[in-house]
Amino acid sequence: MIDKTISAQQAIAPVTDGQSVMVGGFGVPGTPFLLIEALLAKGVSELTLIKNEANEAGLGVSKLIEAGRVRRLITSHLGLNATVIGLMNSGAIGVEFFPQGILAEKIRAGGAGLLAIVSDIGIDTILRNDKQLLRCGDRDGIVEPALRADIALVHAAKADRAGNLVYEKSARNFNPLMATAADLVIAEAEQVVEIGELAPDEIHTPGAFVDRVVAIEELLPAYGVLHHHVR
Amino acid sequence: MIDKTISAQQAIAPVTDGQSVMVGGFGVPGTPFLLIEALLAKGVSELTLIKNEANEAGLGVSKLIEAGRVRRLITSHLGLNATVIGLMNSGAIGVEFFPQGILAEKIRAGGAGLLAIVSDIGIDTILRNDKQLLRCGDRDGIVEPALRADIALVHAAKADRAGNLVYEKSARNFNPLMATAADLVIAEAEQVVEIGELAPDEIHTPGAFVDRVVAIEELLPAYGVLHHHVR
Amino acid sequence: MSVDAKTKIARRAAREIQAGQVINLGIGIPTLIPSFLPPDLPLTMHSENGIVGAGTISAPGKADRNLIDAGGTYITVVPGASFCDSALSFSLVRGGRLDVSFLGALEVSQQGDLANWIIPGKFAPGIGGAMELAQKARRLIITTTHATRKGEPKILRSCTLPLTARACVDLIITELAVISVQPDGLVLEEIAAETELEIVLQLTEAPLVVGAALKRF
Amino acid sequence: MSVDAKTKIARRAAREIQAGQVINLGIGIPTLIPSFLPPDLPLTMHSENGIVGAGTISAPGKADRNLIDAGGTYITVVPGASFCDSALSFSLVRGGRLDVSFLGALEVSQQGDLANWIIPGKFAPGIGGAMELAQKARRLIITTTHATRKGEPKILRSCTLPLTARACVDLIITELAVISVQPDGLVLEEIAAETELEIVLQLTEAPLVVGAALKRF
Repeated sequence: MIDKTISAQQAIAPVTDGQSVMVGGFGVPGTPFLLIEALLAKGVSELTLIKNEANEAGLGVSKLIEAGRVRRLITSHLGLNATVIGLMNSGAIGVEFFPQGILAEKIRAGGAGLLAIVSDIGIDTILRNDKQLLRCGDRDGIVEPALRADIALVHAAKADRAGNLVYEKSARNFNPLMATAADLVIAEAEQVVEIGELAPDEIHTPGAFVDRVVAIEELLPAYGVLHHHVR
Repeated sequence: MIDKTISAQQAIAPVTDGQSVMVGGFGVPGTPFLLIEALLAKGVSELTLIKNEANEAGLGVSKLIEAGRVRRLITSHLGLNATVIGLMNSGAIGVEFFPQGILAEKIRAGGAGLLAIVSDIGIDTILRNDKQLLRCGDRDGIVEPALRADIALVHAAKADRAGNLVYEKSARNFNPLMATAADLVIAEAEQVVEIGELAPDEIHTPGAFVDRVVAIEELLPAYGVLHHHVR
Repeated sequence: MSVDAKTKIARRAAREIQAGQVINLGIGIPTLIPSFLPPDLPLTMHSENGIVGAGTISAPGKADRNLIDAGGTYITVVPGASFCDSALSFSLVRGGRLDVSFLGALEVSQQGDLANWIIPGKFAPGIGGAMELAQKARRLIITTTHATRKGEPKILRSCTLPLTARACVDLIITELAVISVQPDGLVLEEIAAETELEIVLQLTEAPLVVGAALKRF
Repeated sequence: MSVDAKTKIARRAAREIQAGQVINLGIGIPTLIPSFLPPDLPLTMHSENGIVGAGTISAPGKADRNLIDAGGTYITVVPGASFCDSALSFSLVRGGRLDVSFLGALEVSQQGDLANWIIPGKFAPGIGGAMELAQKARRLIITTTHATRKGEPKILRSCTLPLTARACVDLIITELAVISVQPDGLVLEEIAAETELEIVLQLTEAPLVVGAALKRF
């Protein structure tokens, strides 16, 4: 039987300085904190990080950024992370913003082996500046190149040993997209089950996309409820 | 509560001559035979039909084509339907072929509100002729416009009254894509359940994409096993 | 902005929602809208992070670590809800399945242009879902205070800030007025019970046509 | 083509598959490959219609109306299988996750060009998944008779038919030979036990470099 399970440390071992790393999650849900900790511990730097946001100060990918490991961040919104906004404003990291759904589509297109997508989002805004434009019928579109990474780190609720993944609730978000869009896809899972235990119609990411599976032995506190967001 | 259930006849009532109709299915699995029969009974013509293939002679969408209701067919492969190939060769219908996954992406892009996708599939073949090309970095791409339709007919194993859909096994295929890509989306379902009965993580198509739900009271013989394909 | 103003805007905005619609609530004032909706109104609330059928803010002590809305608040879902990935979530928006989007504004122009995502050199946290929501919702309703904290108009002849989307706004709801965006400009449809027409006109830079049947709200 | 030839090709092709690979089997000869695989070889069989983990042909009387492969045959799935839509199914192919694709051929050129989808004016059933499989599989293995029914070579200096994809073929397996596509041309790696080198060369239009360690199969 195929068995892709491995320790977090071993899973992350191939990552080297200067690589691009996609990280799933939208806020806390779906952020692979265990893999991020392993990446932090490994000490690689000059990374290009691709994530919807930068988590919050002191949490998740923000720790990588605060530790100076990230040269460039490709993201959608940093509204909840004043620390990273500060690092951006000081020039400590380069940040490239995309509309959230366009970021998702760029990543998806990378996974789908497309060269680019063409959309009209932002066509009447400053986003069109410096972008490749394309006339499509009677409309102008912005050409957005597909986005792939060397490494993807994703978080699943369940995985089997073959890498089939199931996400839970709003922890799905960017994870299934990134799980298709990197040369090395590493998934952490809260529960790892035997092959055959997941229902074929309910699997969100087929195992063929996933290279390594890391079982989360015990949930770090980071995975918990952020009390300052409880209303 | 939202209740989108309706009879097949009423569901199909808005379809008019000359409209474009996407039909889910790959072979028998996922083909909405009941809705196709309702469309046939309604008698509209000059349709543009979008389907992976044309089913087989005497079955499914082939009945629409054989009855002269289809002016143009956008498809991927007709290898199992010599009748429709004959109608194509005689000029009775116009046929436009796309690589299967590119057809899927075009439909998906229509549903995603994109203008186009850019891919390198077929770039070294006659497919590049007459296509809009785009230089992406150091590669040439073919620009494929997004594809939407007036109507989408899809088949689900289960639906709830709000239009949430769950597909079964290889009957999923083009259905979830088409369910996002038409102005009026009509889903037939083998089982219609109450709102709340489908697990939120296991729904393949959110009800917000679906306008009308038709319960299949009794499966037509067409839904059954095609004995000439049993090996 | 006073709590009263926010409440007033949210209460009035709630009246724009019709049974069966798919809606998205931006951060800020729009998140207050649900408290003013009839409890049995069938609705589908979309959240950009992949929720179709968002519910209410989670009860004290009941927060689910895997269930937040796009603003980070712990929420619940309603019966019939589903979860999807970020691509499908925005397909719903860009594909034309979002009936109404409620967003805040820094500036709105008389052509219905919206600026709400960046103040160059001062405020640039990113884009998020704002452009797609503004540009692609079937109906875009802006909920905002009528003027800035300094008393400067936010409803302008032309936006001075970089746009979120051009000609996207359908209705502007402030604590003072309800203004619709028409092909030939802005129409003052309603004014607040406790204000005067002159005050509204004074705090609005864009020309306002006073609607034929000006109502109080 | 004799059953023996097909069997011979499929049996030899099966030896190209390694444990853990993701493979796709085209229609025709490739569908015969599974019978020659070690039963415990861990593999993931992809089918274009949205199956990752296809199994064997369904047992008599056990056909499931919702479970066919891309060729229309009723099949089973293996433990660990999953279903997906047609977009994700081809993301797997175009995104580089398909290790080996086996396809038939009308013509193959010495540059590894493949023609297998159209004979203008005679045979034009469409494209299906062939272009994507040919162009994007990490390794493309062609299983085909060495010559046409009329005895004309199919392995040519240049393809005469419209291409499926350019420079895509890695290995050609026929009933007579195993030929690899190298940067400087075709290399004859193996010849069938019951044939002669001269026959192979005679039935091949493209120049063949005879491999240093020519084996029999």
